[in-house]
Amino acid sequence: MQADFRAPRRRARVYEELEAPLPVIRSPGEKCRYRAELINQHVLVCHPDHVRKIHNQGYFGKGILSRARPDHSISEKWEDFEDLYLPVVSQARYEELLGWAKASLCTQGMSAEAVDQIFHKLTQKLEIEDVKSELREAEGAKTEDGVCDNTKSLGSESEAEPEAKRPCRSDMQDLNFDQNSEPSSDSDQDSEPDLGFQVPGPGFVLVVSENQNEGGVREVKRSPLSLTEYLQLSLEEAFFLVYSLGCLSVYLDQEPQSVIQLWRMFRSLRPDFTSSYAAYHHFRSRGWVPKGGSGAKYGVDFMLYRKGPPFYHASYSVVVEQTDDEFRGSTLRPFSWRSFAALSRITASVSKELMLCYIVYPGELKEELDSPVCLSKLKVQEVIISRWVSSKERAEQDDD
Amino acid sequence: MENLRREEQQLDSSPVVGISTCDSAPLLWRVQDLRAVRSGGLVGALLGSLPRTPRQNGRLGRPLLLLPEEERLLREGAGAAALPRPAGDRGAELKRQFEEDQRSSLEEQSVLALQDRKAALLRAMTSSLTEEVQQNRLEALDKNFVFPRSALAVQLSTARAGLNYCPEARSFLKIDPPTKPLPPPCTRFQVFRDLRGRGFFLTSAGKFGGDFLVYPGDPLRFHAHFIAVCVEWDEPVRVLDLLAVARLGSNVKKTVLLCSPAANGGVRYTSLQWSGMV
Amino acid sequence: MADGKMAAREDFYNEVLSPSELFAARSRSRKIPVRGQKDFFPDESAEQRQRLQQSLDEHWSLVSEERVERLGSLVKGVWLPCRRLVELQSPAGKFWQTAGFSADGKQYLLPEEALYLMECGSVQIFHEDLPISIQDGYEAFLSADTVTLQQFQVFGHLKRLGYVVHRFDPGSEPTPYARQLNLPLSRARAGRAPKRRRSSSPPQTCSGALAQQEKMEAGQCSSERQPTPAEEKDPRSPAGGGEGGGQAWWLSEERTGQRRTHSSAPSRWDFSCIAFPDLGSGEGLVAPPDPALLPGGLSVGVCDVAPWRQKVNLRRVKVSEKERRREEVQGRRMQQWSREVQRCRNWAEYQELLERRGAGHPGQPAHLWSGEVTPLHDPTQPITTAELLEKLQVLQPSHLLEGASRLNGSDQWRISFNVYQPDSAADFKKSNPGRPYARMCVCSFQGPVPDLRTIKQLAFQSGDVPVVFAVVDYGDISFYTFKDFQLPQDVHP
Amino acid sequence: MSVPPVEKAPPANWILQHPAYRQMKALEPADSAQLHAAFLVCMDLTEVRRWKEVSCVKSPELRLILLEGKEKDGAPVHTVLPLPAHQSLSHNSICSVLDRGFPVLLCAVASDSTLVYQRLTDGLVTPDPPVGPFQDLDRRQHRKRRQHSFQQHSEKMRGKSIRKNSC
Repeated sequence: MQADFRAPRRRARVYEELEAPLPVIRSPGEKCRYRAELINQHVLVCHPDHVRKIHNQGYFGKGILSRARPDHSISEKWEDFEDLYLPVVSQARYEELLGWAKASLCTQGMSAEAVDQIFHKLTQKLEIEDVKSELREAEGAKTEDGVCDNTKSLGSESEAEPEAKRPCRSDMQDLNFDQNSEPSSDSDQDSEPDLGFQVPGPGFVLVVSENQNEGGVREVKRSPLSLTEYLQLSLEEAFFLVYSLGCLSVYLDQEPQSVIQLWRMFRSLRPDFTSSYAAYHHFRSRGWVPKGGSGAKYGVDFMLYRKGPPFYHASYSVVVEQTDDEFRGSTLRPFSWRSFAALSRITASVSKELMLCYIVYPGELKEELDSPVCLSKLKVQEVIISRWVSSKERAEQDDD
Repeated sequence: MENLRREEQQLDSSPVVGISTCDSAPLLWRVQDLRAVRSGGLVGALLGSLPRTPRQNGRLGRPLLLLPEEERLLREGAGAAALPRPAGDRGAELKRQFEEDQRSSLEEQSVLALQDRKAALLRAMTSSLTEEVQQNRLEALDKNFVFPRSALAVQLSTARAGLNYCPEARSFLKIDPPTKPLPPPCTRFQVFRDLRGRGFFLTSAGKFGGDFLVYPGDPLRFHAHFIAVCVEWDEPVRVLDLLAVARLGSNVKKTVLLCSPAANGGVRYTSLQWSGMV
Repeated sequence: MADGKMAAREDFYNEVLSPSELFAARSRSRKIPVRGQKDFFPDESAEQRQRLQQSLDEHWSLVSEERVERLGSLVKGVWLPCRRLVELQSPAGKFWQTAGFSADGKQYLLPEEALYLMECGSVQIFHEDLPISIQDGYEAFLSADTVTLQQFQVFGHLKRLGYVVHRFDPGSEPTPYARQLNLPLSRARAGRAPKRRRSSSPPQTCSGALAQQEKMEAGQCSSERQPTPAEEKDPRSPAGGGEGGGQAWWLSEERTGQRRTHSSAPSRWDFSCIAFPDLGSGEGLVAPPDPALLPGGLSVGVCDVAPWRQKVNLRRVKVSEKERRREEVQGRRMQQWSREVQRCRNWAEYQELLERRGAGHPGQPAHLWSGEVTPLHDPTQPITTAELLEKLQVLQPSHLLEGASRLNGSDQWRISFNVYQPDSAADFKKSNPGRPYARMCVCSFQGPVPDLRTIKQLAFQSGDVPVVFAVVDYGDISFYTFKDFQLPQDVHP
Repeated sequence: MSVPPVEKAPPANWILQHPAYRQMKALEPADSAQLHAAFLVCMDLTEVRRWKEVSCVKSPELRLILLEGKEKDGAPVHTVLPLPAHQSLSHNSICSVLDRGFPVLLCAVASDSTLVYQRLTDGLVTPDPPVGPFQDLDRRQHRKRRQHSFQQHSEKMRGKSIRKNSC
């Protein structure tokens, strides 16, 4: 008996256009290679350009400081100040950031002297005109050649942001420079910052001292620490970008990992990775967007979206199961009717459908599981579980 | 809570509850037994069609199915015993008794029916009629009145004990509750006993993804406050499962209660609620 | 005997109504009092207590009410314990349209039907010339041999809602084998889109039924291993698609192209040009092989195999099962390693390929492209989304009936009832009930949930009628269906 | 669009240099995934939710990193238990965190860094009553709507709808 397909529900308000369904090139000459790092068993995309592309083209990952799209800013409050639109931070917060920046530099082995030097520059009083010209230059560098340099990139992310915010989004820039060089916004596109020191960037904040109640004293300062937002990919998402699209390189301790290395590593990190990835891959290959993080909110493995979370409400809550070719257990999640009842109720209460996605393993598959090539040996069985309502009466019985 | 404890004490002094098993399920049939367990704070579940309006599921009638925990609690308090099954042959005498009962019932109902008709006739007749006319009509009714057998109202007894033709049910009263040793209590029972001991009413919470729905008073009048989930003290629980049941709890505005029997014989409870942090 | 118990004796028969009570019961109300709103906190107030008392009074008056019927409206039945049936002694009532059966000129009710009708006040059942109580009915009629209490709970629940409920008889259903043969037929009759069948084998003429079944299975398997061309594949749209609006968005996405081509691609080797050494003929010398087939820098001259031939061990090499399997796996892995490698005709071409793959290939990082497993898609190649998705579809989709015929039934999971819609009850014919609306598999909430095997078995057994799992949690019954599904493909340009 | 310089070593990851991260690392937790989870939760509390006095401690029993903090100045201290969503924990473990004496937030961290907080409290915490008398009215209306859709979906029922409010 086939379950009917229910049309996904469009969101009432959609604020964006679909940039591309997946991060692959559509015409010759485009480039599409991204980098991620494996840190503490998790995959992080750090480069702002990569973050933006990977997220906007297929809705992979989640900003570690945001609810979904990586759009964290140093402050939620922004203000117009002398024709500049700047994030507002309190004096205390500013000092906290200074402290962190200092600690960060010290732990990187920088001498106290050098740190002091940097901090002297960092905290010096700024003339508003200098700030403006610096920002103009940064903006100019972008618009002139239409190239997003590594160091200036996130500005272009602001397409989805209010126009006025654009200039000062640079506070999130991941600006890095040699400890000996000046903090500069010089638009030399080719000089790639080499050293990995995380030091103050040229973003600006509006520091408001709190002791005066009438608005307080406002002063433009360099933002002492830029917590560039990273994009965290689930293991399934990362492996899909690596293996299926060939567009992501995952580095572990500066070493790029091969497909097979990652497969083995992810399998060792999560025993259910093979099944979970198989399901993920299957949904992606059907053009849907599976999100593991949203699944956690409902106690399931994935939520499935048509097109992407900004456009449609999730259609399915997915629980991944595995069976042998006799279709028997070795269940990933010991299910009882009790857990079914809970999942079914939760799913129904948010107008989604509960899907069991069985990954069927053929017999005699041992060594082959050591490579993603085994995916072609696996079968996928999707099953929709729904409550059968025997009458309208039943709708009323559910009251505690 | 205070009066609940009192009710419980009453249960101790009330007569033994007769449990009949059907397909190994513990069922209660006699109204008296149903009332006794309810006053002891045990709710059970009604399974049968309601005599008054049988074709609906909104409200059901006897029998009352006990949860295994409820049955055990009754047996532990020596408040219940299994009812014996009826013996094979019921003899010709009982049959005669039944026929005699029916005959006398027909007689009696016939008299009642005639009275009814007379009363109706009197109401219908206006005072304009002379007494004589009225008298004639009543006499005619008396003479011609027939109460057909098909009009006889008969009882379809719910409980066997309600029948007069059931000697073994009577013998139940003679037996003393057995004092068989019970197997060691399981987690669910320990939790049930503890929560009941705190005055709560409990029903099965399967449809809410838990073990028990926990009510602060009789479920007839109160909403449930908790969904109790029984887990062993050291049993690993998947975080995803916790999230699912906690989410469900917040959907239905109830606190999810993790319940585990502790080493000291008590039960440890942890409340799980939506944090409001989204 | 304890005194308390003696006192209780007086109440013992209070459930037997006196003739006057029986007479009065004829005119009693049929209404159910409406329940008021519940409270959240008990506050020990007199008001709350009074409301509780009122609710309880209503509750007990409903629960303690006894069934009283006019003898004339009761159908009389007799319980036949040995046959586990009730034989009717007076003409059946309206219920006969949907319940009961006739045999040898007599009318019978199944125990669950009789019990339900007793509860409805429609029949009075006698045993040994005495009427039996509802309790007697539960205890005598319900057992593992007839229907269980839980099955009866489900039966009663559905009957009370007006559904027609009949026992499911696996014997009256087409056997799995028969159904398999009739599959396209029955589907067509139901007017639904045919489910996909992968068997593309020509019509079988084999007479042996079993053999034919085996062949069909085999045909199915082989066609799975070797995917049929696209036009023979299913259209990938869920069955029943097209009903309702807003669903057309995926239908236009007809799959094009083949998933794998290696099996049908002609071999790159031209064996007419490759000389194989002839070791069998008398000569002890073997001509040098074509240098193009050898790795570079290796020169092989004329080879004298005569001494070697003397040492040849003609005994079969003993290979353990484990070793053999490992070799097989390795071989397969090598095969899958790359189609491109297979296309290389000689060493030089292979090295060229390696070079192309390695650093020599611009934009292709070695860590992804020189290992034994390479990405499915080359990101330097432009591709449309549809093509890309096609390329990514490496997992094989399955459906519930696939491989279901070979599964043996289990005792634990059985379909209990056929269920027909309430609105069909008016012109329902027991002799020709038609296609059930659903079939019920009754299970206990405390028991296990069905695994895929069970879902497949029951789906196969039930054919095109949905199987509903009726899960009984003491007094609560929940119904769940597990339906086959294939997520439609959704391509965004 | 320029080619993102994949081959060149990118700047060091600020997570690894963050003072809070280093503090946690110094506690030598048994499981680096839990360390990562703890750091993400810590950043969420400090950077996004702006909690006060957030600090990290190690639970000796569980060998896990716990966080402490206040929602705002003057608010009660909470213990936060960060845990990767795919892991399990026992009631025993939960109680050992509760036994620190503060109310506990369990924060499940999904592998893409999605956070789901749940409040854990020792003992029985009665839920808040539904607000106002209108609540029930709304619910009933809502139910009617649901009923309607059920009717569309499935079957025409016989028998009257009888209000049943509970078990």
